[in-house]
Amino acid sequence: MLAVVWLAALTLLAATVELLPVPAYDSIVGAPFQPMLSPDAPLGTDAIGRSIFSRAIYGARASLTFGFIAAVIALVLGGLLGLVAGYFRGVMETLVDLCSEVVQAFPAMLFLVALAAAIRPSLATLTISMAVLMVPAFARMMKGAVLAQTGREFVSAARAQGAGPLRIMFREILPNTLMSIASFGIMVMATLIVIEGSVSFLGYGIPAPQPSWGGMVAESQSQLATQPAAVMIPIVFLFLTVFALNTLSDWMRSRFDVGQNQI
Amino acid sequence: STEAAAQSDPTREAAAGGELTMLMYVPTRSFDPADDNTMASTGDATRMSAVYDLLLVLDPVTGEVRPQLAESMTPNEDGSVWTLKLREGVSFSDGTPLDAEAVRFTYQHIADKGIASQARAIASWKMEVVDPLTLQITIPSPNMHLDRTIADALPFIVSPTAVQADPEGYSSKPVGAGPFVLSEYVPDDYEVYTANADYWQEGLPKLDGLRLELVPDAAQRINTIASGAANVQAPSSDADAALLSNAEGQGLVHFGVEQSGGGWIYMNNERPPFDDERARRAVYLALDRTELAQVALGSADATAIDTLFVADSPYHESEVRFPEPDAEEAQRLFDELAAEGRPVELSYINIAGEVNSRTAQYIQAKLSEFENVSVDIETLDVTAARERVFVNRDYDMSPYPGAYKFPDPEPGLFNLLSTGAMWNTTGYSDPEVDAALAAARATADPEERRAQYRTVQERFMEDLPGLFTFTPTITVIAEPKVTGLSYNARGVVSWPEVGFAAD
Amino acid sequence: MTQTAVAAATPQAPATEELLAVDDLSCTLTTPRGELRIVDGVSFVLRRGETLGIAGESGSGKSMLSRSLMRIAPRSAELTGSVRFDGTELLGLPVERMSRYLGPQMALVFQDPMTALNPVVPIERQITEGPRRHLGLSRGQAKARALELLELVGIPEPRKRLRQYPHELSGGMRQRVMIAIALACDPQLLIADEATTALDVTVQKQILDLLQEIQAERRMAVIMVSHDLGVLAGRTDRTMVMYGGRVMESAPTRELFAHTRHQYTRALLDAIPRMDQPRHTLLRAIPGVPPDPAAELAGCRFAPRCAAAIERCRTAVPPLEAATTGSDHLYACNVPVNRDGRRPA
Amino acid sequence: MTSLDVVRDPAPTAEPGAATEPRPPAEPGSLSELAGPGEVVLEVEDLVQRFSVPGGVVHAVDGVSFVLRRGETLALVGESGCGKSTLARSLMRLQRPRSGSVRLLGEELTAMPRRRLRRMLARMQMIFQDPISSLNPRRRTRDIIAEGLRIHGAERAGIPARVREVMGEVGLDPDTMSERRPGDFSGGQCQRIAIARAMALSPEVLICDEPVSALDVSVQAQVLNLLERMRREHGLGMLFISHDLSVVRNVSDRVAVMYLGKIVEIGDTDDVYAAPAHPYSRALIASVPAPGGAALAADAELRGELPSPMRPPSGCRFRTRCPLASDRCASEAPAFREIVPGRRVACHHPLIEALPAAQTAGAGS
Amino acid sequence: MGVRLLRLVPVMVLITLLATAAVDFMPGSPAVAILGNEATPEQIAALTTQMGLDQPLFARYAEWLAGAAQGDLGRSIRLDLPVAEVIAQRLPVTIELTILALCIALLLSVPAALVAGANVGGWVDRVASTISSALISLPSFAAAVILIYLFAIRTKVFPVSGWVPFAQDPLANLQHAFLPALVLGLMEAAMFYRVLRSDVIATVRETFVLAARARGMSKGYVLMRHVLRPSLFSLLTLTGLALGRLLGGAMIVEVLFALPGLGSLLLQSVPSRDIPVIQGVVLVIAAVYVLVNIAVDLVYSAVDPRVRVRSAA
Ligand SMILES: Nc1ncnc2c1ncn2[C@@H]1O[C@H](COP(=O)(O)OP(=O)(O)OP(=O)(O)O)[C@@H](O)[C@H]1O
Ligand SMILES: Nc1ncnc2c1ncn2[C@@H]1O[C@H](COP(=O)(O)OP(=O)(O)OP(=O)(O)O)[C@@H](O)[C@H]1O
Ligand SMILES: [Mg+2]
Ligand SMILES: [Mg+2]
Repeated sequence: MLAVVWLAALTLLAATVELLPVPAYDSIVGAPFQPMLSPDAPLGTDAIGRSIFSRAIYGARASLTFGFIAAVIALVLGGLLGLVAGYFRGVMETLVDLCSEVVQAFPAMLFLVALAAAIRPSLATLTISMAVLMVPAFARMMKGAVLAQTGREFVSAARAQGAGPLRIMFREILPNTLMSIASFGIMVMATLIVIEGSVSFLGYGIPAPQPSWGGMVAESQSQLATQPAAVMIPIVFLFLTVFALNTLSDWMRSRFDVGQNQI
Repeated sequence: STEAAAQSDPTREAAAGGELTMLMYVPTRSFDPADDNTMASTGDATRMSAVYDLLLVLDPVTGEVRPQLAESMTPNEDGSVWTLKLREGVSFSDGTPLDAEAVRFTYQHIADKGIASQARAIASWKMEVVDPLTLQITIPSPNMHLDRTIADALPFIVSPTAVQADPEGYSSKPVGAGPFVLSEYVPDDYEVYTANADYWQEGLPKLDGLRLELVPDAAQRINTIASGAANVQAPSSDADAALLSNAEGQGLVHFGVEQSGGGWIYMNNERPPFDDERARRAVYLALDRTELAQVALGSADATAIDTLFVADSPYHESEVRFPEPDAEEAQRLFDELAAEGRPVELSYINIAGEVNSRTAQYIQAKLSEFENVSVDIETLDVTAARERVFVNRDYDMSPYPGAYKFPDPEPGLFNLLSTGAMWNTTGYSDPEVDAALAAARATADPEERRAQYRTVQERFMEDLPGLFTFTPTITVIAEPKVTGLSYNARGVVSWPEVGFAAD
Repeated sequence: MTQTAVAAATPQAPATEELLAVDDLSCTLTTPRGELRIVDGVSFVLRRGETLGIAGESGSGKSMLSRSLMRIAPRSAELTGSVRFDGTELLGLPVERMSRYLGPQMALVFQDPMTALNPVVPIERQITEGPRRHLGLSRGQAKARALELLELVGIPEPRKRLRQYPHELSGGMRQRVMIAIALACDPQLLIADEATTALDVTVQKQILDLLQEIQAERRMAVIMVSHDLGVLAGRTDRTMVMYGGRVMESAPTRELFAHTRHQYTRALLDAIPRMDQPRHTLLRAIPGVPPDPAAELAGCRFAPRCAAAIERCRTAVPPLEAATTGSDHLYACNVPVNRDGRRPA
Repeated sequence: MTSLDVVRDPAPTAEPGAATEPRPPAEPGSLSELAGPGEVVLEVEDLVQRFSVPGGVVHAVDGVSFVLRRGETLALVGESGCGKSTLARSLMRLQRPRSGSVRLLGEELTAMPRRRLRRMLARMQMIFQDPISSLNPRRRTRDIIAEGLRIHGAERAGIPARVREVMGEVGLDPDTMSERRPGDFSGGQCQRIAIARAMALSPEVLICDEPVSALDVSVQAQVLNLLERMRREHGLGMLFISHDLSVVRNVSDRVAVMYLGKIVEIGDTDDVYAAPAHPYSRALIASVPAPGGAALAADAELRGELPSPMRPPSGCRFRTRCPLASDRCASEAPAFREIVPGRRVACHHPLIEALPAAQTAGAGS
Repeated sequence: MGVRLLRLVPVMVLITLLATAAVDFMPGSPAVAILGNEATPEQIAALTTQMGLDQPLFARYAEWLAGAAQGDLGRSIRLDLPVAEVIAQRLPVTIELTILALCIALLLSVPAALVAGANVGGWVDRVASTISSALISLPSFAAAVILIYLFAIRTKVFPVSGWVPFAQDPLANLQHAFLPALVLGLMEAAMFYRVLRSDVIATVRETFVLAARARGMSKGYVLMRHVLRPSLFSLLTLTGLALGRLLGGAMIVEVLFALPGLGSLLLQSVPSRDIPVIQGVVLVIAAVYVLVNIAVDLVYSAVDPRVRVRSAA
């Protein structure tokens, strides 16, 4: 599985980058726009003379932690909300629907731009705000999955056994929705990384000098005609990562579906 | 660029006719000069120049004032009363005459609105219409160089009739005496202008029409011109070398005029760490400003500003220079400050944008090579940054958007350095500098002025209140066939002569 | 595609009457689990006007057999053997020519009318598309024919129904529509694959009666597939019992029930509760579960569940043959049920 | 509770006493059970269940009353959509009934607080039609079976032993099957797990909603035998829902025929099959296809289709399809009355009055 | 349907309130934005009072809401024009872009998905699926950068930026709209393709498709007449979502291509704290979103007769 290899390698690099003999992301290692394979900068240098490789790896760290943590927070919160809303219906369901409608109809970019100005953007604030933004999506998705599961006979069977709502939600319904919500989570993680890239590209994301793939593209975008590498390398990193995550999510879903069919 | 420039001469005379499309950076805010507080050539000023023409023109290199709509502007002997004489027979496109009353009305209008940078100053003037073509202006503190302020910041005159007819809507329906008349305006998109048939200069403007289009992204502007969909981009002062070479690569030409002044980064002299001269000096010594210029402009040929005035300027002092980089000394100063319990920990308020962002990151990266110094970059949008830096003065370093230019030290250098002056956001205050600036303002004698400004330059190099980076250049990127381009010190195009080469 | 001589395997078929001759038909599916032989060496002959019942448990390959006959099995299916329809070998026909047989020559009625009717297409088009393609009818002619057909299958207010969608009809009506669609091009052979399984007993009876009526009227040949032996009992000329893709026993229906020979058929009959038994009678269940088509079995497919199985059953496949020459009661069993072992009907 | 040898020597596939043994004779014991009116374990009175759907109200169950005695199997037959499942679900309070009463072992369930109800449900268990979907695909067999015990607070240490015991009882091998998940099993095995799950709680009432209709005929017999054994060994009262009249004939002591939300006839199975009193019962029984099935009286044939439960016909609900319908049927809903001892019918023109009570001939032969 | 229309109200109120609050929390008031660098605190205070910005957020919002309810969206601070006029000027661009993008997306995805779904594992399926996975993983800014590089810088086939109104020069208009619409369309096409393909795969397995084949219908006929329509539901939902999203302005693409649409209007209004315009745009976006979703429900019933009955009943 190439996707897993790429993700694992990237995660490993990102996690251990301080121990590796690569320059810091904000130190100048040479003249601007050094070509590939120069000493200290295997992928060349950017407009300021920093190593693109270092920055791409540190950017991976930012993107991966951001995407992962935001997705997990949103998954847990949204999952629980959706579980409750899907099982009890009523007011909770209306509320979840309303929230998700509001969030979906609200221009996310406006929210992020305003947020970037209102509170000082940092990886943490960005993570939390994106997580909050994604909660309704998970809630809605979970609600759908729960509704589908609640209609299945084994839930009735559990109730007929005298199981209470908590037991049914967590023992019967939740395990059956985990795979689909997890694969959705991975897809959302990919989406989040794209959003982070876009926000950073517009200049409202992860604050400089911390590298972010979107920010790296923006910093060199005007040199696209003369220095395509500086623009394309972060795009390639971003693309491969998102591609790998999407592939992983697809794979999980297809596994899940097959499991479903075999039953 | 030399080759391309050689093939086309931007000042060569244009043939009559044709329609020119210029790409703009900044969306149109208003066509009312009373609403413009920046006079930026990249924004409304260039548009207004087409509609209103200019009263006086300030030469970008020599700092000389040339008459345009006005015939002359002269002071009395101490510079407390100025007389503005207007040309005969100039009228607005609505047919009403551009006379002394119109000028008075315009300045009063600006003062009343209270938005333009000179609004407060005008409020203290006494204006008197002596005869239909003569306006007398009495100013509270003598200034031998008010004509430069007028040429620089108050060159546009509105039609009083039009303003009074529709005060609400005037900002989008301007009436002036310029070479062009606004015929279509789509906010945030484009404007179309047609030649003013009654323009006061015979045979001008050259062009039949003008179209100004908004394209905020720099690379896109060049690509658009290269693709033939536009002819020229608005003059700007932060020419990014990568952009220029990109333009060259696509067969475009660019013209530049170097000016005194430079890319300018405020340092907050009113609070630690930069209330200490040593901290400011240490930053100067730590940075390699040439490298900074190269990174910011994205060009290996870029150079840093090394004197306040360019060599062509009468105030150029070749030996009064910015300090050379000296890492050891910088480190020593940082250590010294840290030892005194005043470590250099600075918050850098950055304004979103590519050049700004590179500059900030270069400074951060460079200073991070030193001990006892740290930089924390916070990027904000223009308005938020403005509130932080200009209103609240809650910053340590922050870039001036664009370059700070003074073709003549009046009024630019005065506004920048004298205590409490309009643009003195650094909070710099030095009695000696204040005195020298005031003395220079009060005299018209070139030698006297030169002496006073030498003192100012010497004090500046001692105190280093802010960080000057690269030399500003008014740059135009255009198709080779565009010609007749000239601009004032602000980089505002003088539209009448602009046109296409005859062939 | 291997082709066995047709004539040899079908001694009991008078050539003139013969409509469909199937010889050694096998259907093999390639799946991730391996090659599955879903239909394994099925041979039979069907005459005009005759009704053949095919019985067997779920998964015994009944549906795949019907689909193989019409060559609408999944793409991964490989068919071998021979299917001769009215003298023409179908298995080698080009797709386009084969599709000309579907409708005017042979038609299929599906088990679940809800899923076999397109929910978003009005009844009218589903009935008329066949005649328009195969019989070249105009729009108006086809509509008239559709009305006729709906009346034939006993749907009240046919004009109104034509505009309706399947979900607007009840289960029984949907199945009638299915039959109307199948009859639309006057097929010579109608295959009813569990045509009544999804229906209530009362409706099932109506539909079966309807089918019988139409068949008699048109002298159609019918293959009636069902897992319910009861359904086949009164209504077929001949019954074939399938298990694990193979034919276990094949005999004239009366004979099959009266003189069951195969152990599997016997067990199946015994496992079904009967109306004439006292209540709470324990049934003779067949132990174990139906075979997995992926499992390789050397001998008789039923051997693992068969109480009477002997060693030979597990090693060699018993051939499908008659006990006495000339008899048309064929069975593939080493230890056939004794004639006196049968229960009173 | 169960014989130890079953636990020690489980026979997961071979049904003892089924295929290997000769068919046992009809059991006289069951008759005696029926004869002496046993203890009433479930008593349903005038139960009503309605659903509001866009466009109207579905009268799914409309005033159903019956009693179920210990050790007795009551079968419920009727066409698809007549409300059988809804009735079952209402009894379990999976859907709270609109009105009426359900008394389980003398306790009223309809108004019972949820907590108590849940405890009460241990005594009444249910088996669903689709064996596979009624088991959680993500849980192991032993967890599924133990779930009820855990819910009802059985002593933790005792649970595994009890699970093994029940698994043995239903013919599942505890050693090889405990750890596997429902996906690994066939439909018949899944239904055994479902039965084990229900039996683990030692209920007194078992409701089976079409427990065998999704199974193959060969496997169906295994499950029917198992249920029969459970009933006999544990003295269960069983409500057996089915549309297969042959199966009903085999398993039930009494049968209730349901039509469009109402029970139209209830009585001893043998009697009803031999001489149905309601025209609908007769039509149903006459439609059964079987080798040597019923010879059908022409007037038993039904006309038309089941009316919509949203707009049930006035008067007698069956009148639109009834060969005997009269004007009275349209205006007056027939009372559900006892016409002979042990037999109640809701019909203005019951067939049984026209027939001599002595007629016994089995339909058909 | 009525219920859904009622939902419109709280959704729109919540969204506009949220937008107002978000911009309000940003440092730097409209007064600062208007007055520029050299403004004195007194000037700012005076302008703030003059514009009524010293009132509490809720009071200001309530006032705006009251106006909006009567159709008065206020006046732009930045452009000094009525908000309705500003939006009306931008809307055609966004609408055209949306329509073009959706057309591109549907034209690319529907045939590909139909063929791929009917022949899983075939070459069309393999090629189209690979492309769609790649496109889905490509952020729109990256796609735009790459397309600009290829089509505008390298080959100069299309103009890079700007906009020519359709009425003015239809050909130039299409040229300007094409690249941005392509970027948007490709993104949506990838999503559409995936969803439609999997639905087609599911439909092809349906018995009624087999039944149609059993009637001797040709493969193409079966695909077009029996497979396509029942497979359209998820695609419809997605198209509705995309329509709502695109009509709300595709910000990045509009900014990158300098298109005067709603998205770039919104982004341009933020630095100048042009709250009335932001409120107006967000209101339009929310209304469009909710209305489009209602419209999708209506289209559902056109495609699926079963829905028709359910909602009519
Ligand atoms: N597309 C397929 N891929 C793999 N296996 C298949 C496929 N279709 C059918 N089978 C397998 O082929 C066997 C025979 O299926 P078939 O549908 O012919 O049985 P049947 O006798 O009609 O059963 P039923 O009574 O359930 O309709 C089954 O084991 C089934 O799992
Ligand atoms: N939750 C519900 N909401 C609305 N209507 C329902 C609901 N449950 C059942 N119904 C309706 O109530 C009627 C009775 O349904 P029920 O499932 O009880 O029938 P059944 O006799 O069990 O049928 P089958 O033999 O098909 O299982 C049907 O018309 C059904 O559509
Ligand atoms: Mg079948
Ligand atoms: Mg049911």
